[in-house]
Amino acid sequence: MTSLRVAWADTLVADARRNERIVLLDADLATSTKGDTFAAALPGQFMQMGIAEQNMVAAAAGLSDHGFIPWMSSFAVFFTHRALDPIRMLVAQTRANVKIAAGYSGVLTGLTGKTHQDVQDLAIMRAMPGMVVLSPGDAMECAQMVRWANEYDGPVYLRLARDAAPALPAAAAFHVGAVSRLVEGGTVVLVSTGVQSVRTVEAAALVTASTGVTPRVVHVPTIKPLDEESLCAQLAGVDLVVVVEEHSVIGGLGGLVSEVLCSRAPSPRVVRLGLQDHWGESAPNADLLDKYGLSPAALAQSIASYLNIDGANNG
Amino acid sequence: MTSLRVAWADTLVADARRNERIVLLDADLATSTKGDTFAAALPGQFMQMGIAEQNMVAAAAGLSDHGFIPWMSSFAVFFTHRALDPIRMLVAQTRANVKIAAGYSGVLTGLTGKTHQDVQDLAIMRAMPGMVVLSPGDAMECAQMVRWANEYDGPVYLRLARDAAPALPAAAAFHVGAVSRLVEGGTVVLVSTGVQSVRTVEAAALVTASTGVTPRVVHVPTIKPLDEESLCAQLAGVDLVVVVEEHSVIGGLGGLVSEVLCSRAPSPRVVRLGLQDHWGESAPNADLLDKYGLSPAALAQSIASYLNIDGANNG
Amino acid sequence: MTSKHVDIDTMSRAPLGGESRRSFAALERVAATARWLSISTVAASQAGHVGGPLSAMDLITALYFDQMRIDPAEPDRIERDRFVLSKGHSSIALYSVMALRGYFDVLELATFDKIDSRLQGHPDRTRLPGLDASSGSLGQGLSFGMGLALGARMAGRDSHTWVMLGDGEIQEGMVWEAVHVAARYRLANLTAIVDHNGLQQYGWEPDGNDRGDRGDPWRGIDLGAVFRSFGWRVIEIDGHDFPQILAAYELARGANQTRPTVILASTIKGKGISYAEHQHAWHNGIASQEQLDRARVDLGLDDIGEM
Amino acid sequence: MTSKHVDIDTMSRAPLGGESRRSFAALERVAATARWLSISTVAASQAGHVGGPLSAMDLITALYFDQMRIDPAEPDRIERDRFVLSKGHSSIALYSVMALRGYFDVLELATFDKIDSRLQGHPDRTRLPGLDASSGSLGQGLSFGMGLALGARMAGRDSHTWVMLGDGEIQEGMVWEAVHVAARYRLANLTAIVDHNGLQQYGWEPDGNDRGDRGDPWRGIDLGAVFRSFGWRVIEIDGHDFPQILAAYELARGANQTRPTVILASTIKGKGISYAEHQHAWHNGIASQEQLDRARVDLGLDDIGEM
Ligand SMILES: Cc1ncc(C[n+]2csc(CCOP(=O)(O)OP(=O)(O)O)c2C)c(N)n1
Ligand SMILES: Cc1ncc(C[n+]2csc(CCOP(=O)(O)OP(=O)(O)O)c2C)c(N)n1
Ligand SMILES: [Mg+2]
Ligand SMILES: [Mg+2]
Repeated sequence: MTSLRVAWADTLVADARRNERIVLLDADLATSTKGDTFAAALPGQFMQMGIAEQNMVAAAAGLSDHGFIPWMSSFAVFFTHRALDPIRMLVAQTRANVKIAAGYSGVLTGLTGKTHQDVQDLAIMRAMPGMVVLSPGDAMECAQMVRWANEYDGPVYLRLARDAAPALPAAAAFHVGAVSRLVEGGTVVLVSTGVQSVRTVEAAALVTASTGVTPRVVHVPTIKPLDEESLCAQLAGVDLVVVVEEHSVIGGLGGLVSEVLCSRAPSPRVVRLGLQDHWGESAPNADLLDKYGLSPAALAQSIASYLNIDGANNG
Repeated sequence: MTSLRVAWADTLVADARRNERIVLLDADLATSTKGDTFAAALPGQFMQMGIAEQNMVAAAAGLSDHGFIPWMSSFAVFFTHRALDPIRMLVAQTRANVKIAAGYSGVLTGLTGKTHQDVQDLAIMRAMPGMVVLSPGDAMECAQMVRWANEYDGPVYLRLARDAAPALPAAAAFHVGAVSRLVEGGTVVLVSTGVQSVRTVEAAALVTASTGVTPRVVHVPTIKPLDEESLCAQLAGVDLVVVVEEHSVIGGLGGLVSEVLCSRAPSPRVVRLGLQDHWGESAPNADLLDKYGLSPAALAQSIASYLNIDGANNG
Repeated sequence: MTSKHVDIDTMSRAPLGGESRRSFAALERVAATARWLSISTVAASQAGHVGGPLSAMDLITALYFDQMRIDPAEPDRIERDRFVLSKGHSSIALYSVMALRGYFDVLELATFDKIDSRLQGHPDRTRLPGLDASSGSLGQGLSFGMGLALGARMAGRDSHTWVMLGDGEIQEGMVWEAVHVAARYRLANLTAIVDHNGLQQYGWEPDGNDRGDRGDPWRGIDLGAVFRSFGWRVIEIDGHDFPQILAAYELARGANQTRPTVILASTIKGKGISYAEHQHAWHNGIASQEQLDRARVDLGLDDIGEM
Repeated sequence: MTSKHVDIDTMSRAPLGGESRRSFAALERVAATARWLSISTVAASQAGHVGGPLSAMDLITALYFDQMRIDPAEPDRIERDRFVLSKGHSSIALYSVMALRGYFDVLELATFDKIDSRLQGHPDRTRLPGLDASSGSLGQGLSFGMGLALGARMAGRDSHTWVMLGDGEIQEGMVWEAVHVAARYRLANLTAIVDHNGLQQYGWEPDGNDRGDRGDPWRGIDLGAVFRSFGWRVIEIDGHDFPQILAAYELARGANQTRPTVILASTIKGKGISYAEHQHAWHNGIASQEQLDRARVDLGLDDIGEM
């Protein structure tokens, strides 16, 4: 049950040992993001940039011009909100070879609250041309993504999470763009991303136990560039799609799935579960997941309710 | 053919003459945004904040705490990218009574290019809880929105455009949330927002002339909070929805319409026309509209092509 | 926390009323109590910051128990002074002082960081009356305070705005935008207080020269000169010495000023608790029972018993 | 533009080759020509900035025709010096100088701001070889340059990075983030050049006191002291005096430095064209034919005929 942040840091250290062009810039959060592992292992490739995220992003772009592969460590929200303008102009618009390790995404940010949670990042980053947006489901997938990003020449946004992340069941090896099926099932499909995918698998089991219906579960590790055919193939033949994300229901995975399905009519109904357009707060993980309907139990309950409605409509 | 920026400035001056709590903060762009009209008319209610957008946003939040109704003048992109973090924490999260006059949105920004254009703002701002996002189609609607925003107690993002804006035909009076039908028509509906709506109406006429099909045209002035029933009522009975926006096809109006339609299956096909996930450039308006397929002629051509495909499917 | 709190609670209801407004001993007692409330509350909720709250405590105590024109019974009065805790991660310091000052019951501190609490991990002004600013994303408070001060002046209100910043926090460029504009508008009713405790979260590696050691983000830089060059009045004090703090606050509010004031307060991160002082690792942390016991002794509060 | 350009063009192909590298007269001639190219190109494309390009022209000319280690024939050489035009709205100044220096044909200036042009309204490094930085959103260039300088040093390259900033632009907080970090990393291979022309776009109203007039965004503030306090070396020059400019550049590149250098260049917005000098309204503008004629005379270029 390695967390994504640990998987990120460990993989980055391993890659950077072999490739000294890989460097890490920190905006004074390395003790949280686990960037301090890197700093301890490879001090010559680590640079403190202070509490100044905009400057850090621009500096990373400059470093990439001299052939370095700069990663940056901070919290997701301080990238996507505080430093969005340099990410846009100096990284995305110039296609700089810069990697964003966006720690503490979602609402499970260790008792910090709405100012530190990021439930808009997928909406923001996927609207940005030229940005690769990755959202790993577990430590193993995260490690593959780090290695992939180090090979890929261009900007990458890697959505990380703070806490221990159970392994995805039966995840396919990571291929950028591709969607993977975690649970086989019938005419209802649950679509999720990031560490929420595992909670969604658990919810599916509860749904099966309580209703007898076995939902299919699909995991979307690449928010952008998404292989739309791969997604559609996984959604073929269903009549209800439930998107589940530790993110706002606006513009993120739910928006992406809606856009893709609508562009190929007729579309099955898409229900979007996640933060219903409100801010989060600071509280223990279990309380937050319950309150926002993202715990397996809460999810199972709302999914079951849609099954009934759907059954009524179709039956 | 008053531009939105002029309509904004003139209406604001008129309101501020009657209400001295209305003030305008400028990030050194008043000569472009037409904020200088306000500065000349009401110098005591105008405050220069210099080239420092983040500070301006936070200062506006502070001013609102003392009962002022601060508007801010800058370009859309410098709000949505440079100052997104204070907009989030100090305006949206606190529900401060602050109004964002987001000038020079879209791609028609007077020969400035990709660094000054904003074709992500709707995606970004509509993902933000508590933000009202308005996108006026012409000067008259813009004026109504300014007056509405001055009465409304809370944050408003007003999407303005630089150049002369022809009047919307037959627009309903502005009601926040409501969608208005500009052109009656059959089984195809064109949905647009902002000054692109008029270009879309012109495109519809060209489509009718060349194909005999009369598309319905619907204008969405309120991106958030959208009255979903109002939108669905306008889209009832169609089998093709073409969303047209001077914005990225990701996450903006196209995303919004897809989300709404998908949540009520079965959804008709939604085609999203706009910037196809690339950056803009600096060039005369006509060239940009043609290149990005947003001029009436270019639009008419692509809409007609979808009619054929759709005709083939349905016929 | 039990009824043993009553004595403190009572004091907070009639804050330093009969006594001289400037009983330094009383202020010290309040600050020590607030330190205890902070470290014990963080330990109980299993998360939160420690070092920054402790370094800022005397400065915040002096504001709420001496200098600021406020009324806990009517926390929204528009003429009140405003306090912006820009370094929002020190929220527990502010909550502890506010509780002692009578804004809410000390027992409510137990809800810190719990679901539906008014005491969020970072200050949320939409939840708790008396909280003048939301913060958490560093670097924004001086700009917000600048707007407050400008608004007060334009509205003709005699309200002073106090903004507390961290010394790591002022690496954020947004702070310098506010420094420039506040001086330009001659906001004499604005005071910035820099909690110069010499540490931030992870900090800068020593590099064998005169710059960039973890021990002080600004070593080698004359911060006073920087602020002065931008047009600010600068007051440098020991941020744990109440006579100096109170004098600086009086001076800062003083009339006939045409400049905003910055108080550069030299402080100790983790102040008052032996094992936390100067410890970069105690930026945040959960004290064990043993450490809590020790803290109570360090703070001279062993007389008030187990809380 | 016609073949009358040939002489200039030829010069740019073998820039100041045979002559002394420091023929001030030759530099002045280049700058005058570039000023003409700028104002006439902007007029032809019916949009663009004028005042800022003209104030920066001598400083940019001296970089490209004297100081910078560059090779227009191999614009991407990794050891080259870098130039970051952080005040990207002055792009036409840079394009004019680059054209004269041989990066591309002067005739290509006619495509400025046209569809599919390599000469974007604001510099786009993905389009034009030799353009080291994209800019347009103000305040980002010093941070990017800081990264370039750090990268050069880490890679062991003897490449100097030059960043030009506007005096309005440095109100952006991000600039001060870079000021802090560049000094901390002792980036002696980084030079900032502030085009201190005293005007920005709309600017600050005079307020009857020593601060905030439209005539100078920094009046009353000792910018040199600010930079010095942050740990920078400060050189103050007349930004239209080639001997001073060249000397400052030599000093800035100089060895044995442990600090980044800022050159505060006192300049005149609209410099060289009588009706534009010091005129806030000529931040941008389209010259009429009459004004163009006058500009040519003002620049002493009436001898080269109609272009
Ligand atoms: C914009 C932003 N970046 C990063 C952080 C994470 N962070 C919280 S506290 C802290 C260190 C602050 O140091 P300092 O300002 O010196 O505070 P103190 O020493 O008083 O705790 C950091 C980096 C944040 N909250 N906001
Ligand atoms: C982030 C950002 N805010 C605002 C602008 C709009 N803008 C372009 S030029 C300018 C004035 C710049 O003044 P200064 O830096 O003094 O440049 P100069 O006088 O050399 O033209 C402004 C506000 C911008 N390009 N970027
Ligand atoms: Mg500190
Ligand atoms: Mg200037």
